[in-house]
Amino acid sequence: MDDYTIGVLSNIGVVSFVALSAYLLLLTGEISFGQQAFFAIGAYAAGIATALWGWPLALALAWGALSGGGAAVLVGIPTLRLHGLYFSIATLAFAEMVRILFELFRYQVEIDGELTGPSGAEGFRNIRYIFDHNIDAVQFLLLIYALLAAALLGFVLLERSRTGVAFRMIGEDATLAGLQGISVARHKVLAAGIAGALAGVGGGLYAHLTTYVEPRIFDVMLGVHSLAYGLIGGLGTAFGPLLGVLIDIGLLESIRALAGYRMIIFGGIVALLLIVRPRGLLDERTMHGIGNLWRRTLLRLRRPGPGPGPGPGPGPGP
Amino acid sequence: MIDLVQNTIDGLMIGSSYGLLALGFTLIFGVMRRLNLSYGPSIMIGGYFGTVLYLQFGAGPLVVAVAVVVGAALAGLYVERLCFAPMKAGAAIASMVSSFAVWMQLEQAAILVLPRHTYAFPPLATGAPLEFGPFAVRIDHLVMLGCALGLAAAVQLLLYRTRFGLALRAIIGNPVAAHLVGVDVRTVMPLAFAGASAIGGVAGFLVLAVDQQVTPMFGMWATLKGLIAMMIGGLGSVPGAVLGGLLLGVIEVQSQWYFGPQIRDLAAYFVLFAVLALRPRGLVGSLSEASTQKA
Amino acid sequence: MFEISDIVAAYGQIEALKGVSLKVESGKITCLLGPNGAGKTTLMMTIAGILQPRRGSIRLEGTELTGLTPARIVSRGVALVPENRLVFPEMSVRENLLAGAYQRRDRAGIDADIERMYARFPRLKERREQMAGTLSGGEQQMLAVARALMSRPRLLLMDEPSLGLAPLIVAEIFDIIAELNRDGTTIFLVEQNAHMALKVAHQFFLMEQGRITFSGTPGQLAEDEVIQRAYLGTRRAAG
Amino acid sequence: MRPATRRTVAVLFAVAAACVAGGAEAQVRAKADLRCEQASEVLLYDCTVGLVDSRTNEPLTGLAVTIGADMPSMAGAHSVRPVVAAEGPAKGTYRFRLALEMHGDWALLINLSGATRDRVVKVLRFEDGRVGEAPPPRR
Repeated sequence: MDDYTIGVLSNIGVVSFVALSAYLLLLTGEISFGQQAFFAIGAYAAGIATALWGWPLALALAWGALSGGGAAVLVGIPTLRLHGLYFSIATLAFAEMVRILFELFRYQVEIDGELTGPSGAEGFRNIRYIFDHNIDAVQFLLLIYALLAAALLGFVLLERSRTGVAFRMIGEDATLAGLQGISVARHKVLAAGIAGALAGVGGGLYAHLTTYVEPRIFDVMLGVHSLAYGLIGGLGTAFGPLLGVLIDIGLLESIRALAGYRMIIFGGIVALLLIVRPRGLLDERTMHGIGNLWRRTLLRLRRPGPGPGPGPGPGPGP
Repeated sequence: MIDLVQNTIDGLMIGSSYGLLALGFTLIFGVMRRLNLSYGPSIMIGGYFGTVLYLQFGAGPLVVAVAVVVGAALAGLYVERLCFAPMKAGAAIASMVSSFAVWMQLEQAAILVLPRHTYAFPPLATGAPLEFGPFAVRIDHLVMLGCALGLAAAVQLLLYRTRFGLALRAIIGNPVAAHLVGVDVRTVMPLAFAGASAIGGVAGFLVLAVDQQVTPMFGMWATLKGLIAMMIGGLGSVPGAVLGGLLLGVIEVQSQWYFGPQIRDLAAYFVLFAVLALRPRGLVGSLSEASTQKA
Repeated sequence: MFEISDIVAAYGQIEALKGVSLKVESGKITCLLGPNGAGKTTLMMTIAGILQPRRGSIRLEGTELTGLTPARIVSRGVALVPENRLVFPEMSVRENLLAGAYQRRDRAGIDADIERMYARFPRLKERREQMAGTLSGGEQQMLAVARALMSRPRLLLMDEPSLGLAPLIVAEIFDIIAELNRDGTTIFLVEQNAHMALKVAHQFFLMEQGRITFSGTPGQLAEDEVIQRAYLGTRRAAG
Repeated sequence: MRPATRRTVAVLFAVAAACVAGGAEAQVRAKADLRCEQASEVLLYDCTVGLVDSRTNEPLTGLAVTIGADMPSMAGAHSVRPVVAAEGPAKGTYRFRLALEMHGDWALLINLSGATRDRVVKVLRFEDGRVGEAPPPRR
């Protein structure tokens, strides 16, 4: 693998965290334009922890997750009773406030004879943990994907858990979910917190991957992109947003030859895709179909019968 | 005190263009019940169209103005045909994301035509500011305010005094019932969409002419300003949009004067967040129940 | 004469109408009864052009209506009073009536018709400048009927006009239906309230699971059975 | 759900901790001096970067240097495939040519490998015929 491929893959992995973060809120029925804020908070928090406080990376990433999650809970409470567009715009306003606050945020310490730390709009350079600790690009790539795998495992477990069911129920119809005895407020804040923590981890990884962050990176563009990933990849599974990121960055990279026209082509492809599949490639129905196919295959494997086709004997239950 | 008043005057002038942006936005949202993120970029395309005429053919302000408005309307129509018309019912998020994808397209198209970061845009009106005692008013600001208020009044009249306006309000109120009384929804919707984009185009022309420059970033700027003003004022009402815009303008100018440009933006978003958290429907009531539905 | 033949309509994979045929005679009140989910509202929406049928034909006085836009269907003389009324909530009563005449261009005629509606529904006159969303359920139903009449329909479709209304108001609505019919309007009515419907109807159909299962005149079938089948469907009624 | 969350968090920490088990030794820190000017064509820039050890100010020679570029306001959406720099005539200088997609602020990621591994980030504003320090964003 050359450096370039490693770089692209690392980017895909890191951005997937924000995409998953936005996806989790989509599950509970809310469209957030603001997950980039928690990505930013995680990036700054983790970057400060290693670069200024000399913390180990693992602790710094956990701190980034905690900061992102904490901030998400704090903003989740006043926005609880907002829905639809109102919620979306409130998250947008919050995220932009966070971005502007980072433009004002200065916290520099002299490290190795150089002023290091966030410096307002100029950004935060020299988050050099991976260089100081001889972590090479492939190792860091593995770290990103290990954490991503852990997050996905968490999602798979979540989808099967009572909480996951509650999230989807709230997403379908919050009032109905409330009537079923689900504490809507608690679950919404919980979802916001988990989503914030996910974005926070991603931000921490991003800061250490590029060694440099600045407030402009975390503007609305990133937020809407992360929302789009879930929609492109599909809302039926947590792998949907990942697929979305892969398609976005992967496709953009692969049609580089088209230089100036690639955004026009890519934008058109996405728009057409959404006409045909408004809930993305891996939407709920597709995932249901895949699930059925999988169960049928398992059934067939377990029962070495007379070749393909529905044989005699007990079929799959209703 | 003089500063405070002068800032308020300037804020109202600038805010009038925000009000127009919000007005176009809220019409699209009311009719479609969907968020058109490509609203600003459509206006930007209009701005680029005007700029090309200005730079290459030396077109005058009036021709440029018409070009911006027509360009914005055509770009809006393109967005409607690609992102809104073919979408199934209930695919509101898909429409929104799709309009975002088209935003990318429009931005790239603008860069392809004019690759530099900024280009000159013809000024609206030159001349010394008018002085009223200690206060001064820029002429181009005055023209902007006049155009904005005039257009908003015209839209209000259109909505409440014409057959087309009746059709629009019927669709905003209840699209199924609009079908049932015989409104040709499939014709009115794209017309309304293009018209709303054209209103945005007027706002875009005014702002660009006051700034005397255009950049591809103008698209995002216009979407954000329109969105903020619309949400502060409350979805789905003409006075609400104008009021939200004026308020946003005053907040911006005051906070910029006293605290600088970063605080200006911070203050705008803070007010937006506070209005949503405390009074989610915005300051002025809405034209329809529909506006509470999902984006 | 209004004639529906072999209409098939579907939501996605699910066929809601499985070949519906029926005839509505001019100048009469025809009623369609059936349990929830039988496809009655789907049929109404299909006639009005909101839903497109997979196949089949709908003809009014011999003119084909299928494939036309809802606006065209209104201008051909068919008006639907939809289920749950669907008034324009943030428009005044007067504006709702104006909207009902959207397809018409005769200003004077429209004004005269609005006055006629006010005469027929005095309560609407009292509240003419009030926002329709603030009216009571019964008033909204009257407004919905008046709005539909503003297009001067040859055929008035009504989907569950009694839904969610107090018994006194329901009786009033059915009086109005009978009165409209006496004035010469053909009415095709979907109703859950079989008792009331059978009182006014000249002819009725039973619809179960997307099919017409009975057609006749009131009295042809014992009211008990009609009611049972209208509410519960044949299967459960038998079991 | 609770145990599931705990399990997830535990896995997360274990993996993270395992990956961090690298030695911490002071590395050479590079300092970069970057200059760019427009080449023959629009959006094409010739750049020279001078690299020195930030502590000793010794020129850093014999490194493999690649440069990536990203627009901070559109990270990922507008980026440039990394280019390899050639060591220039002066000691510790490296020259490369950038083909950008549009004017505006670009963050150049200067990656060093070889005897020293490091990354230096420089943000510059590229305009028609002019390259300068990026002032703070206006709008």
